[in-house]
Amino acid sequence: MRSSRARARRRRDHLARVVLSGTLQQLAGGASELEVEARDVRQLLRALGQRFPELAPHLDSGYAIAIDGEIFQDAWFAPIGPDSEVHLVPAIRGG
Amino acid sequence: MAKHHVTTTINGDPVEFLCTPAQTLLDVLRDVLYLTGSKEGCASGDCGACSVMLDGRLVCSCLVLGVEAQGRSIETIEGMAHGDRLHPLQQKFLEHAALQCGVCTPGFLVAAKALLDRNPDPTETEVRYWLAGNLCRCTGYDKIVRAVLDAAAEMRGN
Amino acid sequence: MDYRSPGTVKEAVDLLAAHNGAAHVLAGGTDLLVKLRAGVVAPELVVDLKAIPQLRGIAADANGFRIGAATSCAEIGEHAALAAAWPGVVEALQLIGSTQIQGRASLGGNLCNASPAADSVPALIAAGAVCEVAGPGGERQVPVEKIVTGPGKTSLARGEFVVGFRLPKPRARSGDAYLRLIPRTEMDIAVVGVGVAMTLDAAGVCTHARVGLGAVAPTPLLVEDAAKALIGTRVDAAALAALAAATSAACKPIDDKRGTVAYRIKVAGVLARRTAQTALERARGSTTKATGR
Amino acid sequence: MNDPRTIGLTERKLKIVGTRPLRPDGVDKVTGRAKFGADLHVANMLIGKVLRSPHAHARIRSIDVSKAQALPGVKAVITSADLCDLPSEFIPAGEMMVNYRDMTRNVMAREKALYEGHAVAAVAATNEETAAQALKLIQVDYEVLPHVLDVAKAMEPDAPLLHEEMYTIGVEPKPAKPSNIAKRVEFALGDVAAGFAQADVVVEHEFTTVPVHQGYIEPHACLATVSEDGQAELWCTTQGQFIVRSFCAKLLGMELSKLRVTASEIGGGFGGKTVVYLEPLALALSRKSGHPVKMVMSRQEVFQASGPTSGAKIWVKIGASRAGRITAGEAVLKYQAGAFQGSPVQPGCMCAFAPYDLENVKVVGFDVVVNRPKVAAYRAPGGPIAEFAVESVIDEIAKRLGLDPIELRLKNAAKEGTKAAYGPKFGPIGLVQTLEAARSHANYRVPLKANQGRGVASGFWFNIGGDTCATLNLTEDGTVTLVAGTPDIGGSRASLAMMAAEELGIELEKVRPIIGDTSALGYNFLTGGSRVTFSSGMAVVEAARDMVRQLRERAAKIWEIPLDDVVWEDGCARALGSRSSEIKPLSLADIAKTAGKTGGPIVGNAAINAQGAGPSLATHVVDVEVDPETGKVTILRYLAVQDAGKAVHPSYVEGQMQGGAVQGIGWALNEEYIYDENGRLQNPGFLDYRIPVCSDVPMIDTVIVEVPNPRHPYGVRGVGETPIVPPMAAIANAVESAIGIRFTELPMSPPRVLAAIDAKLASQSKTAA
Repeated sequence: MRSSRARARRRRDHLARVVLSGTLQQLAGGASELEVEARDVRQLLRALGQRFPELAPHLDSGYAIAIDGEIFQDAWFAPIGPDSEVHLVPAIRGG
Repeated sequence: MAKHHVTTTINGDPVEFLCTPAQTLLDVLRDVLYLTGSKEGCASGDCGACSVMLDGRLVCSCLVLGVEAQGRSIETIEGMAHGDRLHPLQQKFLEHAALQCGVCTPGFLVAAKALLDRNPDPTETEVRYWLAGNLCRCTGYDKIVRAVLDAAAEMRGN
Repeated sequence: MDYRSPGTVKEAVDLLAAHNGAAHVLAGGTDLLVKLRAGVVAPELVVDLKAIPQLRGIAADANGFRIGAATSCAEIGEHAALAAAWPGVVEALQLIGSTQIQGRASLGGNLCNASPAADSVPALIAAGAVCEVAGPGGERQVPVEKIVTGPGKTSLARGEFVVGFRLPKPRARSGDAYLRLIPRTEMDIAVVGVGVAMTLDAAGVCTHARVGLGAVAPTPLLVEDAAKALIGTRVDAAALAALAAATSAACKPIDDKRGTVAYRIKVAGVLARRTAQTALERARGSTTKATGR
Repeated sequence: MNDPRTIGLTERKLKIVGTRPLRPDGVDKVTGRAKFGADLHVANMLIGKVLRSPHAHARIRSIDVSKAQALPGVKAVITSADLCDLPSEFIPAGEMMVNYRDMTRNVMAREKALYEGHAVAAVAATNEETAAQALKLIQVDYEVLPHVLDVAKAMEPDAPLLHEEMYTIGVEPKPAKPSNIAKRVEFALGDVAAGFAQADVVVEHEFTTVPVHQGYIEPHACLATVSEDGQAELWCTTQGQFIVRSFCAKLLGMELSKLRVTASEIGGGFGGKTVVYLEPLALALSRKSGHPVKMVMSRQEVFQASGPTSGAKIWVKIGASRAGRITAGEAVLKYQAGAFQGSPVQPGCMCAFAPYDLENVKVVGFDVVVNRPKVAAYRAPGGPIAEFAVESVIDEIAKRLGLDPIELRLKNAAKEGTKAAYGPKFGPIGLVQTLEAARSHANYRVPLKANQGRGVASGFWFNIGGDTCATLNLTEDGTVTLVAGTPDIGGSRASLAMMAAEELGIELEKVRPIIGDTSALGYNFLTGGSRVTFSSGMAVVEAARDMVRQLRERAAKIWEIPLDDVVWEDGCARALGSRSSEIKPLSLADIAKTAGKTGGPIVGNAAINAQGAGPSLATHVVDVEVDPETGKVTILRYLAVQDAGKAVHPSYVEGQMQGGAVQGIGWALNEEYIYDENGRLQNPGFLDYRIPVCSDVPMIDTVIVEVPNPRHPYGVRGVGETPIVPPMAAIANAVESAIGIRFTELPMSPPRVLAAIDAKLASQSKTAA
């Protein structure tokens, strides 16, 4: 497990742990887990878009954001906690 | 196509209308007389949403020509309630939540009334085979059959 | 398209003749109106036969029954004597479509629409029913099995139409039945339909039999070989197996949206056996309703 | 922005929510007064009809409408030139990713007709007969092209190409050649290879499903009126009047506020009415003719040219330990999208293993275009197909291990905290509870006779929230009108009114719920994704709490005491503190009477993007009997168990479970699109497209499990879509247990079942001989 010192550092810089898999992982050059400085969803998306340009077009509305298991859809200002785990989940359509 | 002049009886009232020979009774009810309670689901007699009574027989009004109504008696869903009192079947369909979207409901009610008028104490199987010509996609039929059986019991009761 | 509702057979015959093939008769309309809406037929004139007395009602007399060609199946089904004498015929016509279709559909329409899968026809064939046909040349009698000549085609001449059906008085110790195979339990067109009628002698040996078969050839069939498999036997398991084999052999089916060739051939034999068993029970005197619908 | 967490679950005794009142809109539906899409007539109205392509794939060289235009009574003729051509870009419309270039082409063919029934032109005339004649006078010069219907064939490199400019997305490096594969998606967790290595038993199968239709009994219908100043009214049967406004305004180049869309009563949708077909054409015809234009699809048009769900090829492989722990799950899903990209393969991939707690999962999906109508959503879009395959293989694993099918599922069931196969951790979910309830139900112990079998399957759907507005208007006499923006297909006006009445502490009869048109409320996403009771419910509760706050403020002003000393209980404002004994409570009616004097009308409002939709899990148990001589499968008993979080109106929750189960029965046994060799539909009607009839099915037994969703004020989970997910596998498992044959192809129609029975007998006799 991460040492408490590292976790403390992360809290000061407000880094969220982002998990990528499948197609997104490919578009992010194979990275499955990364840390992103973001206090809300919009900051997260902007940071991801800058770091992986080919990811950007998909992020706009193709994905919902799961923060510690709770899914937010099109919610730019949903808060991201200092050591939240964030997943990008493809948006679901209704039937 | 020249129109025919038809005189008939609908829900007990004398009615006159003009229609072309190609117009079905369903077309006349809906688009000439604006009685839109009977619905068109298929226009081929396969869904039962247009069910009406014609001279006491349960029929699909999409498979009857408007001109064939001449001198006959027609009963539609609009005639099922009396004044402000719903027919027991209409009441039981509401109580049992035997409808969701409701587009097939008029056809089911007319058909169920035709059944109970001739067989006041049907079994579940008899209800299901009598109503096999009325398609429903929302309810899975369970609550419809329960509502018909419950209405039958109530109508036998009093 | 125009519409007329003549009061007599003669009036109807003259109307049809006047339009020289561009007029179409209407009885229940449950087939005709679907074709009209789909544009499959576009007649100049529709001649409604329901106002003509000979085409309505059911009469029972010493030598059998007479059913008006435009009488609705619902009405026929309520005729107790007919249902007692020919349970198989009544079963068959009550399987046509739904309750709503029953309120209109007629034997004349079901036969002359000439669908190979028409439900009433195999049972009428098994019962030995005969049609009364009217037309410009007067009236004539035609056995039911001689009417349909192919999908949508009949042997009726231009301007002819069926006025009624005669069913003989069933012999003693007789029974008939009809079964069909459909994917659902109601509403479908038969994938296979079998009508069987038989007569037993006092010892329980089958002396007469007729087997009608639907939906497995371009026309409904009278299957002589299947009847031969029963006549002279006690309709035991061996006879029923021979009946099944003969019935399957008579099939000349197609693959279509309802069934495959192999399926129809196999199931025709299965249904023939089951139908014959019910007809047998009825001939022996127990009044059982055909199993399944 | 209001933080959705503030309106989470609050525990308290309920008076109305959870009971079974009569629905407030029911009488009109049982008397025939309720107005559905085709039930409206207006003066000066024209009838519109569509000319549809007879070819499955053809280039349109030219269209000559001159003769049609000249026919007396014809007032307007349109082709694709009358609709905007739009660039290919993915634009969010609520939670939907829409490609307007595809949509404008699906509504009216431009370069090519891509499926039989594809709209090519449309006319508006004074009556139906003239409109039909006019269609025959339109001459279209087609260059017929080879077509492809099967998903596997469409993926081959030499297959006929539908879109010359379609390059597969989600493949690195970017492909050089165009193909019919629109998109590849992948979901992975852990290491499946390692998982399979640890497995004691591994089962894999290929599955095939065919396109099926939602089967709503009401065909698409609308009535459009565009006036000379560009203001337009559109009355139509739809699951989302706001998305219809967005789509139509885009296709016709109109400003959104100019177009008012009113949702009629809707005769069933199941996802199939979340798109536009006739609406843009009616608007274009009305704009061109200056008359109102009514258009109604025939049943044949509904089958040929609306949006059935995908046919698919699915490969699934699952490994498990002897103890019954699944060590790895892998699947490849190939879904047909129809003529334009956009099959539900992505949610299908996410759903496939969702009910289970797996460390190693890999699911790859392909979205493939074919010459069939563009696929639309059908109740849990993509889910039933994927979970039919997975739940069938899980049943095989249980048999191989000699485990009861419910036991095996219990050993692997996802619970709160489980990492979902599609990524995030689950909140509280009810799969275990549904499995336990199914196992203890009487149906699970009924003895079975010869040729009878019992099958079990579980099912999952995500459910969604989304943009939702609701308004509560307090009338002068103290009764309330509730305006919601989500069309009510199956009784949601009842459940919304129940939540409002519960919040306000008044009788249900005092609340009149209606569905507003697009000018009455802010933007509402559609009715779909099982979101209405959840999202509109949340908005109604927030609007009610907004109203209660205003009511307390008025009472505080009237009593001249601080706001904090006023509480709202049992439909009255009550004073706390020292003077509470002498102050008489004020009812809703009391405050309403003097509202004008105390500050003006009182209106409760909510406009939210509802977050926190909780998945709904289900387990179904079905008993079947197979006639070995005819192959007919009869459903003897059917049990559906599902987690509703909180059943606001239990009768309508049961109705969703029963309706979904019977749709699943149809999908499993008899429903299929049947095409001939030149791509023409053979059964575009209810006679040969066989949906279950009343006599085909038994009563559908239901058990509602309630594991509250903490993120909804009443704990609600959407229940509309999950019920259709388990049936196909449950029935296939039951048939396998009855006759020992594993069917991997749907539907299990009598010819197919008998052929398999005969093949098995033949192979047995061969081995025995």
